[in-house]
Amino acid sequence: MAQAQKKFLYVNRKAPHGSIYALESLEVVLIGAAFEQAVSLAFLDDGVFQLARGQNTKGIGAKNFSGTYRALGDYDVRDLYVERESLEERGLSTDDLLEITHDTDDEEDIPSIKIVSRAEMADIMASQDVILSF
Amino acid sequence: MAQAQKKFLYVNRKAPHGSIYALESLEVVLIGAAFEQAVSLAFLDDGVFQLARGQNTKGIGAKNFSGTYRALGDYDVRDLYVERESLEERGLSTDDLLEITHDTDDEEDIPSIKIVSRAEMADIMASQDVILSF
Amino acid sequence: MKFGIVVNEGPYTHQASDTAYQFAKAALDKGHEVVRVFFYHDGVNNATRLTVPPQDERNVQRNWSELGAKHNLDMVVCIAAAQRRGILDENEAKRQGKDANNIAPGFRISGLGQLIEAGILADRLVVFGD
Amino acid sequence: MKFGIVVNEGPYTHQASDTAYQFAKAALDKGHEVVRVFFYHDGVNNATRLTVPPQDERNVQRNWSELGAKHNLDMVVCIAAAQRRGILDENEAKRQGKDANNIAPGFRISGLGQLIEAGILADRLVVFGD
Amino acid sequence: MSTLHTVNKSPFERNSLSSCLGHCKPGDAVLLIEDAVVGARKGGSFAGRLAEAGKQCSMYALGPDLAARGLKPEDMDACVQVVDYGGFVDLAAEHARTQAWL
Amino acid sequence: MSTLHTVNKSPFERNSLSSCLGHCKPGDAVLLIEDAVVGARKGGSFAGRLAEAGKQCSMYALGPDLAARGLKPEDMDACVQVVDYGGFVDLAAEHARTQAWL
Repeated sequence: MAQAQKKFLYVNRKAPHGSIYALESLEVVLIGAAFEQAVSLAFLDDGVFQLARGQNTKGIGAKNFSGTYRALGDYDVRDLYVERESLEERGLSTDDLLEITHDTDDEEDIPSIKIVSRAEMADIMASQDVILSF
Repeated sequence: MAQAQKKFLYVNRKAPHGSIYALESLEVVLIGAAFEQAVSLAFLDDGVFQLARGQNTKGIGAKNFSGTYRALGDYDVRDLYVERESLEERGLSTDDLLEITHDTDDEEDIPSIKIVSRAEMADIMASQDVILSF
Repeated sequence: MKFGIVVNEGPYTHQASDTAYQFAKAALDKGHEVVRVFFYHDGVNNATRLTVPPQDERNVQRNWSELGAKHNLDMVVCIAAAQRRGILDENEAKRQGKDANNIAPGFRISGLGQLIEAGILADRLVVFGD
Repeated sequence: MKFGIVVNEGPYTHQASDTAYQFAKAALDKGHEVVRVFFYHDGVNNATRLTVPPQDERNVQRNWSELGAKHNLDMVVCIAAAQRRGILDENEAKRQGKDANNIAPGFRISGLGQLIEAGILADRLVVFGD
Repeated sequence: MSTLHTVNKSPFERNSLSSCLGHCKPGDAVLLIEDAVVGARKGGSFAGRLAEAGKQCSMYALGPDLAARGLKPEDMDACVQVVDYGGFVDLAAEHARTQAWL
Repeated sequence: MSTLHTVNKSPFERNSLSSCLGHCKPGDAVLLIEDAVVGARKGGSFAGRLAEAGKQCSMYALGPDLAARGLKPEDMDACVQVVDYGGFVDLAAEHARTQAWL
């Protein structure tokens, strides 16, 4: 008998490029998509910088993987929760974030990023089966 | 011609045992003692816990190297500066610290730990030739 | 109960691997099952057999290898993370044209899917990192 | 001016090694001298020749090896830190009874005294870490 | 169904414990491990924040990590209960999920 | 003789920038590299602290690290000057010593 679907949450709290956690977290998400579990991503604290628009890594010599977030919809990863308080503390607004969308059978270009409050983020975390942090 | 003596400061800002930096910093100090430079150690922020009395690492399975600080006098390392504000923020007092002493030609058991203010610590840092942080 | 364990940091530099090891041992002592230990990020560095720690220090790799042998643990090293950091078994070394390998006994190299699978199989997934 | 450079973290996981590399390159481009690059703590992991990073990523070890060859840099790996983390050259592997070694071209294994010496020889010592 | 939160860094050095407490739900447990235990010391500037959070969540610290840093159970803020690795396993089993604040 | 201080972690995540600013002397320079550059963003909760410190010390941020995190020079607090790796080398040479706040 097939195992019941589980709810997986990937928690991203670190800025990109200073360490590899953002990139290697994204690699898990891409591989994990094949397992047909219920997947969400949480971006809070400095993790919100992972979704910053206009990243250019040429100068530091590292790979710019920020484009991959925009492809998540193709992997049926549709729920990217971004914490409002984390944005505000860092002087960021939604205009500073990548445009990330997905399609459903009925509709195209549905925004994948959902801005949530800290309290809502806590509720999202509390409703998961598996929480992966890196 | 021999190189002039330089002033080396080892800056310790991290708690012991959670990471190896405290231990591997101490290993540099011990080796460095043979080079007959002017050596001081600074303990600030969580680095003050490196000098905590009564460390017992049996339970975590790691090496208890805190005894080695007490041997620094034998290596002619005599100046361990500990920042007062860092102690206070962490609920520590000098009674919580190891007793570390050294001998000179004239005198025995001179305390090696000097409690200094943040401003004094800044002055000490600003008077060095080489600052090693780990 | 079934536990899955994730180790994100290498030996000695961070306590994560030690804490994970103590947790695994305590869980097994209590009669729980450890369905998999997954080594990711720098955690793959726990799996090299080339470490020579000082004689008066713990041997993190050997601790894992021995615990794995005693309890027949499935200790998986992420292949992508291992390639970035230079942890290879004989097959991988051959496939990549490298002249040496360094994997320690009891570890196997496999894909990231094994991490997701651990999350599915285990009742609780516990992550240790920096 | 004479620079000494200290690298405290391994490749990929932290940016420290990349920043140190860019700093070294920029210093050399400006006509400064780099008297030594000292790899300490997890920094020793920059010196394994067994890494196989993805093709679309930088190769940190190769960057260092090439910069070292071009400018005849003295790239020293701390022996004590290397033993803890499994970085060995042929001599060390033989001495420790290990069946493989993994050091990359251009790096040499030596003692911590080389770090102190770098501090003495250099006009400026610059440290990169976590 | 409640969560076991683990925090392994000092709140004087990193924001992980602070972020954890900001996302705890009533009935959750917070376990301080590794360097995080230094945050629970009585008289430290973080103890008040912990005690406040302790009204809604249970606070634990890993005994072996306390001992390694020279801290005695009686040095800890009163809201903190000390457990060993077996107690850590029990907490992980008792709560529906574990969230590591890395 | 002044000091170049380097800080490589975000002030939202770690205390290293805060500790650095608490130990800076007038005439010193502070260079934000790697993840630390996010602390200098205009409108962020750390910008005021930086601007205050900037009255006594010179504040710099590494341009390649800004770009990598999607930050433009004009997003930065006015007290911060942007330099490249060559500028980093110049700063290290101009000051008597470099202190890395790791």
